[in-house]
Amino acid sequence: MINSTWLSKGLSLLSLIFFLGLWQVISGFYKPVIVPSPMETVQALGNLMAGGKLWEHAGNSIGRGLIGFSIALLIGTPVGLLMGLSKLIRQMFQPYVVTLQVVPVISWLLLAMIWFGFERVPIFVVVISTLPLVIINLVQGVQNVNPRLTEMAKTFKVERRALIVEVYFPQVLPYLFAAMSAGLGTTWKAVAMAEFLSAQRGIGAGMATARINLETPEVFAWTLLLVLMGLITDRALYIVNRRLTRWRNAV
Amino acid sequence: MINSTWLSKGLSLLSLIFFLGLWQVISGFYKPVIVPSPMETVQALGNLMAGGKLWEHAGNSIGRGLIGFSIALLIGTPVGLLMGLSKLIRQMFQPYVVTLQVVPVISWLLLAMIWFGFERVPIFVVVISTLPLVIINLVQGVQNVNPRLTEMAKTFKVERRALIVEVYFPQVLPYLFAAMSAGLGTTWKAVAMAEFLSAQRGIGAGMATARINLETPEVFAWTLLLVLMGLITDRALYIVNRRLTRWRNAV
Amino acid sequence: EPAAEVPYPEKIVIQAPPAPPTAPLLKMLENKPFGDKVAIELILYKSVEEATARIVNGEADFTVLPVNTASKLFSKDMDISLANVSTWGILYLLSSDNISSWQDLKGKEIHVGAQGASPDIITQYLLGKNEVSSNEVILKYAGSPEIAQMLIQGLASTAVLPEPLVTNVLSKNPNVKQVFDFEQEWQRVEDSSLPQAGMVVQNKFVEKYPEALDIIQKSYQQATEQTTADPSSVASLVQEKFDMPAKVFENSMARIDVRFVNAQDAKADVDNYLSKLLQFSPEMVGGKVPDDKFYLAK
Amino acid sequence: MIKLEGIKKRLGGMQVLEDLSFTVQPGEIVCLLGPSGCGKTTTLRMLAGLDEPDEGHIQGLDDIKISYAFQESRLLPWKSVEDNLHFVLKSQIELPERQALIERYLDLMGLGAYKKFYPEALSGGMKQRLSLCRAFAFPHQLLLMDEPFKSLDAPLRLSLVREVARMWEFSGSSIIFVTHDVAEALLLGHKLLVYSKRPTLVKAEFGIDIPHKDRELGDERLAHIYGQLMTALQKEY
Amino acid sequence: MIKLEGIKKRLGGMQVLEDLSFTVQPGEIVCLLGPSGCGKTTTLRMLAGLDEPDEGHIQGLDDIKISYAFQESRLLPWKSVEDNLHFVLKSQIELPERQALIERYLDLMGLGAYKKFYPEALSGGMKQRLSLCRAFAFPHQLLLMDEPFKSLDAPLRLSLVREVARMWEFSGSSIIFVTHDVAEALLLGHKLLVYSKRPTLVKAEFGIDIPHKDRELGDERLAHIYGQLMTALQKEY
Ligand SMILES: Nc1ncnc2c1ncn2[C@@H]1O[C@H](COP(=O)(O)OP(=O)(O)OP(=O)(O)O)[C@@H](O)[C@H]1O
Ligand SMILES: Nc1ncnc2c1ncn2[C@@H]1O[C@H](COP(=O)(O)OP(=O)(O)OP(=O)(O)O)[C@@H](O)[C@H]1O
Ligand SMILES: [Mg+2]
Ligand SMILES: [Mg+2]
Repeated sequence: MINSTWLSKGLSLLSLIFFLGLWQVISGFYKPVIVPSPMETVQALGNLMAGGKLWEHAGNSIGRGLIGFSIALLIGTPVGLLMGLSKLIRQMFQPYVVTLQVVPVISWLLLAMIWFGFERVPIFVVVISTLPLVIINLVQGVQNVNPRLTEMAKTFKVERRALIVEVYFPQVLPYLFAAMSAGLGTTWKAVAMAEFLSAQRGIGAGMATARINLETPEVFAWTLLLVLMGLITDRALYIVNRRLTRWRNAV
Repeated sequence: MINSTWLSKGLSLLSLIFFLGLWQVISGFYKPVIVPSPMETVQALGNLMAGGKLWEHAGNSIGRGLIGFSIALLIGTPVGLLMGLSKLIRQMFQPYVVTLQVVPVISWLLLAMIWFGFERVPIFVVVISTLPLVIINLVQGVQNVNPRLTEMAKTFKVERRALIVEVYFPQVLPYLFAAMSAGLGTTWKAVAMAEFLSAQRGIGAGMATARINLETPEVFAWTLLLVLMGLITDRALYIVNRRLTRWRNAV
Repeated sequence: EPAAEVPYPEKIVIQAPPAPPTAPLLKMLENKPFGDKVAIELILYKSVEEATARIVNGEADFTVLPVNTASKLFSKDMDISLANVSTWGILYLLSSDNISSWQDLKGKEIHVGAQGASPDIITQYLLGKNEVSSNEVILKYAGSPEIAQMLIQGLASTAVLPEPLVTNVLSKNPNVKQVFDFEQEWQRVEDSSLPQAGMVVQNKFVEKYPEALDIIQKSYQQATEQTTADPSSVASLVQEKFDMPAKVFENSMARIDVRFVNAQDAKADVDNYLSKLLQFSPEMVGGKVPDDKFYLAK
Repeated sequence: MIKLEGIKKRLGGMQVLEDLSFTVQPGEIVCLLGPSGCGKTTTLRMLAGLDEPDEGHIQGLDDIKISYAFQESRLLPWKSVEDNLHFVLKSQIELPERQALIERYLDLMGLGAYKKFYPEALSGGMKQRLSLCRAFAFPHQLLLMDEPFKSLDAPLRLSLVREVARMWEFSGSSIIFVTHDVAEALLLGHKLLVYSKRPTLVKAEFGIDIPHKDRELGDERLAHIYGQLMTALQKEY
Repeated sequence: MIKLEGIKKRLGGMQVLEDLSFTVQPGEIVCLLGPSGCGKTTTLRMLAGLDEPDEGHIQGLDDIKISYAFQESRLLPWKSVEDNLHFVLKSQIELPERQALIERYLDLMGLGAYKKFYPEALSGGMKQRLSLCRAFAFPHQLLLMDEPFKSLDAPLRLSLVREVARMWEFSGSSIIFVTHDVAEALLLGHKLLVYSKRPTLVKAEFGIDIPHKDRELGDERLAHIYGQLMTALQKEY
């Protein structure tokens, strides 16, 4: 056990080093305006931090992302459960889910700005981008619930709430985790995208300015920040997941 | 059974009518440059069709989308399976998956154009956008495989290939379907997005021109086309899914 | 209406893209044309949608827009008028190849930002006027920043770019030279100037606050003159607000043609420009060249 | 009185139940015996309302509280042993009492030390016992048991048979008891029904009116029924 | 000869196997009996290589082909009855022969008519029989059976006991047979091991060297062992 932890730590480190090395090599072929080196990127990140811009922008983005994704979870969980439980509801809502999935941000953008105001557009875009992920995964999850356990619960006259929370939910959980894992990544990307197109502040807005000014190291620095945010939320999710599925270790 | 099919058909129709009605009402409040009415949108679509632009652009987009998503499936399936099977591999690759998820298209764009050429950028963007979905869902799927069945197969010295194809795969299938359902939607959006940013032809390129010219009915027409494509692929996927999980009806 | 009695609004909102031609607005803000009576807010917008949304919601009184976009919004029933034209020359053809005439472009790949937008159409128009047919060159489209990056790296040799990217490219890749100034080329074939961007005003604002409008027009003109006369006086402001290096800004100001002309005086040039665009692609201007109401009365 | 009349049921394209009729008196223990796959579980499912007969009807189930020990254990793998019981009991019994009840039943089944275990860490027989705990503890007037003592060792089986008799004495519930073990049926049943092969009917019925405490497998009266029962079962092959 | 020596195993924080030792001669049928939860399945799992002893070792398993009838049926729900058998047999036996073998075993188990059914459409006993088919059909020198005849009716059980004896005669495989049914053990076993309660040891061992065809439950020699066996089992409570 200890050995394999060390081994995996070592391999993770090795894979990081490999990645940085590759990046360094590639950056050697291009001018910094196209591919800045890791050093230059970190420097740009340092400058952003020193200038105080980093936390202001990042704070905006993080807030919007978390709010948006929470809204998607709050709406998506009941909708997904209902769509999984009832074929009728599924058939009614499925076209809307597909529409949400398929329509590019550009098509919503103007309406979203008019309806929600500029600062809330990134939140809206996050909701729109992650909601279908949550719903689709939950629908699959519910459809794969073990019917024998449902029968058991019904035989013992278990209340509907308990049936959903204690029988359905644990079985749907892995699907929900897949959705959350995919959704959190999408969240950061969507926030940046939306800010890029509409907002005054936020990581995406910072990227837009840097791009116009051909400040590629700064674009990369913002990107690096996004990756770090992604890694942190991914890790957090992993820990929560492990907690909630501890019973599996019994097998 | 017949009754419920009719009921669901009726409800689907009702929900479509409701949607169109809502759209019509909303469009009444705004000028066509902001929200064109359904009629205006269909007219714009008709014009595109008459001008011959539609099929040329749509053909490009469909081709790119399908190629890109196939590549994502071909890479994502083995990688996802391996990451699910081995904690070591998972820990090594997970940061890369998160990176793929989180990095906005803008950050890749230039490199993709340089490396793959303008016309292949949309394919690349589709791969990048859908690959993490496939991998994440498969990892969750593999981790939730019933270990008792795996033990059974190992006891009977079943070959590794058969173990994966006949024991793992059917259990992972619902996760794969969730991934494909989410992935296909994302595909059409990503194609349009990437074409919007880089390509000469394709639905996204058409949208870009229409957008710059504030031809909102045309933007909506392209969007409608995307939604139709999404609905078609979603339906196709549903049919395949039902075929492959026919054994569930036994329960 | 009692509101009509008040000569000035409490606050005036101007939106503009973050580009060198917007610099005079910074100067104008600094000059405080209304003293402390009226606050002026400058918003830098990032996308057409954003600008349109503010116009629709009445959240911006003045908007700096490409002239054809303004025409488009006007013909789509937006309640706006063109107040002035401020940007005349901002597009350039750059190349690292040895090119001295339009004919030399034959057989070359030309990279252009934003397919279907005015740079694309003007390029095609000028090519045609100089007897280079569309199948003799290869037009490639991408985002302007990406094209600039490729020029710098030498991955593209010929491109049409706006300022400040032109300055940026020229300073980073000495092999690239400016070949054509599109404004001059336009004048050569059209005998008319090339109006690129101007400021539109909400008609409600025109009716309610004629005096304020007048002050804005005058002080904008003044600020434009001050800025072109001495770009270095706003360079630090630009660096702060646009994140644009002061040097890049000053160099691009030396090249571009930023000049305040009120709508009535610019009418002939605008009319000519829009009718040329109309020939090429009617969608670009909204299907028709706008009538007199488009131009703010003096 | 619960009454099944002319029940028919097709499943998987085959006629499973063909005209099944019998009654269960209040407080009666009815044992169902018959070849594997003949439709015993199907009968219980219909009584529990999990399935509908194609033809015929079942009377007397309104307002009757039913508990069910399924043929498979059907435990929630994500809930510990005691939480599996809390899960079904919490809408029935309030807390301090419920906890006491659960501990009593777990001790009775020899699972007291495993309260915090997850089901997957239990042996096959322990899962079966937990599933029995659940069925016993859930308040009921009709108890359906589908091979409740399979996977249990002979002495435990015997002691559980006695336990069921004792509990029945207290509660006076009706019990329908599916088993393949003739001894169990003889020791517990008031009425023994032998199902035929598919398509299934009740092909033999035996009544036993000896009080439970007086039943011994060596007893002559039981031995007599045993012989008849075996013959009835045997004929199916 | 397979030899278990000084096997210890902790599971779930409890000492399950405490110094377990016994041998299995080639071609011997060993029956394991003991209270529920004492570690019978754990023993089979270790023999099948699905678990490792904490201490002690198992010898004589190299190059021995093992087949296993699990305590639960462990069928693949997405494969039909016959495909569940093809799945494990296809790397062992080529096709025309394999199909014939499968049909023979299915008929033997009375499942011939259900070839195309999915496992979820089978009754509990039918699943159990399918799982037995798989274990029998898979080529082996050692056959592990964990309560193979549970959920089967008494006449079927008896006929399967005879069938196992017949197959054993042909194949000469070793069999380890976990059961709670003393009669089955008496009819089949050459060596009967009684496990104690946890922490588990072999607390009693009986040898029976009567040929299978001569064994009758009424037989005096078997009755004698029956008594001893019951006492040994009973003592655990
Ligand atoms: N995965 C596990 N985690 C923890 N404890 C376990 C696990 N598997 C088995 N045990 C424990 O090991 C003990 C023996 O289990 P085993 O399945 O071998 O019993 P058994 O003799 O086969 O009983 P039965 O006759 O009921 O099947 C039990 O107390 C059980 O709780
Ligand atoms: N979901 C289903 N689909 C198709 N056939 C089914 C289904 N459920 C049960 N059957 C069939 O119904 C018949 C009776 O099944 P049932 O489970 O009632 O048998 P049983 O008497 O309980 O047998 P056992 O003693 O083996 O448990 C079987 O032939 C089985 O194949
Ligand atoms: Mg049954
Ligand atoms: Mg066991």
